[in-house]
Amino acid sequence: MHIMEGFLPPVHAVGWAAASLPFLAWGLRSIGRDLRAHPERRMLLGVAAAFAFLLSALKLPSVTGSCSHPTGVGLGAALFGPAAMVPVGFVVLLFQALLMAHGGLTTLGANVFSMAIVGPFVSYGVLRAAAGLGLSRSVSVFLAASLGDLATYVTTSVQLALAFPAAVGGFSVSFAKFAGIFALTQVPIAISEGLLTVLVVNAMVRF
Amino acid sequence: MSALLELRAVGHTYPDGSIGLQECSLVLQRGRRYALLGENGAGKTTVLQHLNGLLRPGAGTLHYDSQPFDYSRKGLTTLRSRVGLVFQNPDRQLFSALVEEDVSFGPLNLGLPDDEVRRRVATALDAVGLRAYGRRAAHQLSFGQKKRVCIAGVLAMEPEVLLLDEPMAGLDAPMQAELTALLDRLAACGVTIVLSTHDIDFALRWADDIHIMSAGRCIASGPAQQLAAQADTLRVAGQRPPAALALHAELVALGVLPAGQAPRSIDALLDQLRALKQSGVSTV
Amino acid sequence: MSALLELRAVGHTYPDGSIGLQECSLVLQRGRRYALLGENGAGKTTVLQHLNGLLRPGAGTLHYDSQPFDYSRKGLTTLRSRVGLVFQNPDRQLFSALVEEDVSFGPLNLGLPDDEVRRRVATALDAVGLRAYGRRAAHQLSFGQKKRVCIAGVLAMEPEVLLLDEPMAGLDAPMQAELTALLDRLAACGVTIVLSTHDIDFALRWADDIHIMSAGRCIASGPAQQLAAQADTLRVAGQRPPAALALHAELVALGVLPAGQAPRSIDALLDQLRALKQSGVSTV
Amino acid sequence: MLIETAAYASRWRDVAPSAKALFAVAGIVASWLAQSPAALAALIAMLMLTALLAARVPLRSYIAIALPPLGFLLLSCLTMLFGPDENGHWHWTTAMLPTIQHTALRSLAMLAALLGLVLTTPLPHLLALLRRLRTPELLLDLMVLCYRMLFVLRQAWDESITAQTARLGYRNWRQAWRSTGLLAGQMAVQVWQRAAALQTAADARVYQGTLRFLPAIYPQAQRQQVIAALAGCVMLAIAVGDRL
Repeated sequence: MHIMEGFLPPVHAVGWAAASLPFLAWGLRSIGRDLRAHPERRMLLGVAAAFAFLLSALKLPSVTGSCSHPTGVGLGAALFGPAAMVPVGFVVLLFQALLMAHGGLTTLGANVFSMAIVGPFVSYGVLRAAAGLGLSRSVSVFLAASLGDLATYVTTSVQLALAFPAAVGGFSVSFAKFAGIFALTQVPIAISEGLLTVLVVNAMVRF
Repeated sequence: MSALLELRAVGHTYPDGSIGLQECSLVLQRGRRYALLGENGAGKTTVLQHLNGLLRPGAGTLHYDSQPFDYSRKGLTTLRSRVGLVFQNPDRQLFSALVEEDVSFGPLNLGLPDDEVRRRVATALDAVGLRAYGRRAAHQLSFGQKKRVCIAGVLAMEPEVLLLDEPMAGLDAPMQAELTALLDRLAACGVTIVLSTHDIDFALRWADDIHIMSAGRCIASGPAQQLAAQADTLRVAGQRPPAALALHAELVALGVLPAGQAPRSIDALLDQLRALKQSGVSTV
Repeated sequence: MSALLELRAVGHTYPDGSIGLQECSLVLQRGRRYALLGENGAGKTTVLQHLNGLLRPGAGTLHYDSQPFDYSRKGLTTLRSRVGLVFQNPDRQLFSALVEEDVSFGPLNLGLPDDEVRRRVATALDAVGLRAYGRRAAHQLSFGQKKRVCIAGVLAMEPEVLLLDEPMAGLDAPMQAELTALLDRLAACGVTIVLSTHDIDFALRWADDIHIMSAGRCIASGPAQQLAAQADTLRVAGQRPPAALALHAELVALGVLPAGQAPRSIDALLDQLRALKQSGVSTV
Repeated sequence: MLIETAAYASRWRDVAPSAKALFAVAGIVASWLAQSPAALAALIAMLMLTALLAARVPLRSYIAIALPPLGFLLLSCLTMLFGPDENGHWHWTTAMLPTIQHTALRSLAMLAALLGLVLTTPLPHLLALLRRLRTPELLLDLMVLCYRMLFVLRQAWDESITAQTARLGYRNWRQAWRSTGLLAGQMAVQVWQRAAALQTAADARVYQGTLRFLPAIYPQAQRQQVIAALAGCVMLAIAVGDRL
């Protein structure tokens, strides 16, 4: 779920942008180092970004009416590491704002934070933890993708609740409201995302 | 004889506003070999996708077994299982890791029992001469082999009609000969075959009937040899006359060959000339 | 005359273990038109990638301007700027959004000043007839137009040698005629052109010299008309004799045409026959 | 992608992107500064009418593109209109109405500013602008590749879906999932192959490690920037006047 253009008050928009910026810089530096050793990675990440955008614009069977969702970010984190996914996610989110009016320029910082930073890191962490626990590949991939997706939507709810605390009850009530409403669409999407990622990974390892 | 498939004044406009078909009418009879001849962009692929129910006419109707087709879920399943379509680019239609998995995709979607699927996959791979390749990775095959796997994937659904979009594109001469032999075997088994091509020499050599497409219309239909001789119609469709006919006409005019049925290919013409040489009736 | 580019007993094995070239030797002279003829998988693309320095011989050497090529960074830049390569599939070589941006990629990599780059982009787009399309996005073009953008991208580097991998694949007759005309114009300007093809009729019609590839070797080289007449060599490479030559031979044997230089295409043969008819020297 | 099509068809397509961006940024800043509903409404009107009347963006595409964000806006505002009172009973409440009204109008104004820019400027032109604004090279390269491959991959995706449909791959829910998974897996593998092919093609053209492209020239840029700046000043004046 992307926060639309102009929805966040200026202080929040600027604040989230400032919070995302160091991660973006770190991601770029990390890729830059990697590129010196593997120059061909530049093309790879560019094509991967296009693929992630394509998947995010996809309407999955059974989830009709849902707009964009971060499909592929969890998968990308597993393949390229979470650091590389910050710039890739940034490009995907910028393109979603410019090509589909999903999200926006002023809310790009907030959306990058939830979708290109929290999401991939949670996915990556879950994957590592699952490997430590010795879970099967399908189970760990499913958990990584769907929990990464859920973490993204929880972060978005936090961002909205911080910007618009309820008149009575403040942040916690507002968070409960946003999280509750968006759960209607985001929980099925998280499950679909998990299932699809399992199918994709299973298909990929066979090639 | 009643038509198996028929387009009646079909029009189709793509979502981007470009016109795919305009008042396009054509008839396919059971058991014949058809070539859809036309330049790139003439609407050949659009016709094939209508015949298989992938596209729906914006105007006009598709008739199937002499009934207007109803585009219900069930109707589409029946149509697509009986009218198989092989696309031009193998890389866009092979999605499974192993050859036999890919071939089993269609039959599995038909909901057939496993034994039957296994039997059909084996038969289809036999038909295209790739029985030994079932456990190979699809992406390691050569271009020609991939093309044959795509055909096997459709044959495994045991269609009555086989539609092929530019089947010869990208194949070298030996691979083309192989594929032609395969199509001949299928036609001999009674499968109705429709292929699209922009090569008039091939269309004349191979097809019983030709439908000529130009700018989204079917501008002429008829027996291959009859149509291929109509230079004016061909010119409208951007086609030159077939080499075999042009040469035959010149040789008849020169008195080298007797007037009569023109050969359907350069090879047939060569055979005529060789026969002439051996019969000793030299013109010298 | 000294060779511009030469492969001497080049062998190349791909990382996956498949053999690309084996003891492959061939010579390219300045200003000629070459066809690399062979079946799919015969090694044509591998040869082209060696001539441009994209692949490095595992055995043997590449000679450039009669010197063994040194594969230094500087050497590679010079070689690739003077020997341009156009790949078969446009979607795998166009990476920028706008046509003119893509065409400017090569000249900018050469470190030329902006004005010079702008001039070259305009000239290259003119040459391929796409001047008006500079500000279009690549995905808005047709397949044939994308192909021409790829050629413009290489022409903008003003190479002496233009290598084209299967340039005619996927083009219909009018687009092939257009592309042939473009290649003729370039050849007339002194550009050495090497193209790969599996179509012997096209090779005979278009090329000055043919190199025949089979199983990673160059099994024969020579003037097109001479080579195309060697049925045995052709058979080894999986090629049938060109239709024009086969027909000419039969007609000479029948005494219809005088012995002598064979025509290079069916069209040329038709012209000979028509001239014969008009000269009144009918054989009847 | 409706925005993409509209941008290429726009009559302002070849106006300097810097001028259009200047106008949009002024609109965004003004919307942030403005306080009263009247000022925000004036900004919305100005931004929308510029796109619809001056740049002649078709109303139908404008609405179609604005609908998904408007859905988000509606849902979020309804969420804020619902809440507990002091006794912990949940019901509709007008406590946040002023915030909601302001937020909704501000969002609409900024959305109008964004749409005005993207519906008249093809993305490649914006990328060229970002290049001039010294965006890190690596990010630009990713954007350029992403844009081009987006269309290549989408075409491949659509063709594959059609091929799967022809073999009954989307007959029911179960098969649709299986087909989508197979296709996404196959396409994911293609990401590596396509990247390798692009690398080879770039190397053939003396690739030096970064994707360099010639900047476009906009002969009228200066005049257009002045006009955009003036129009931007009007919007800023409305906003600042509103605060005073």
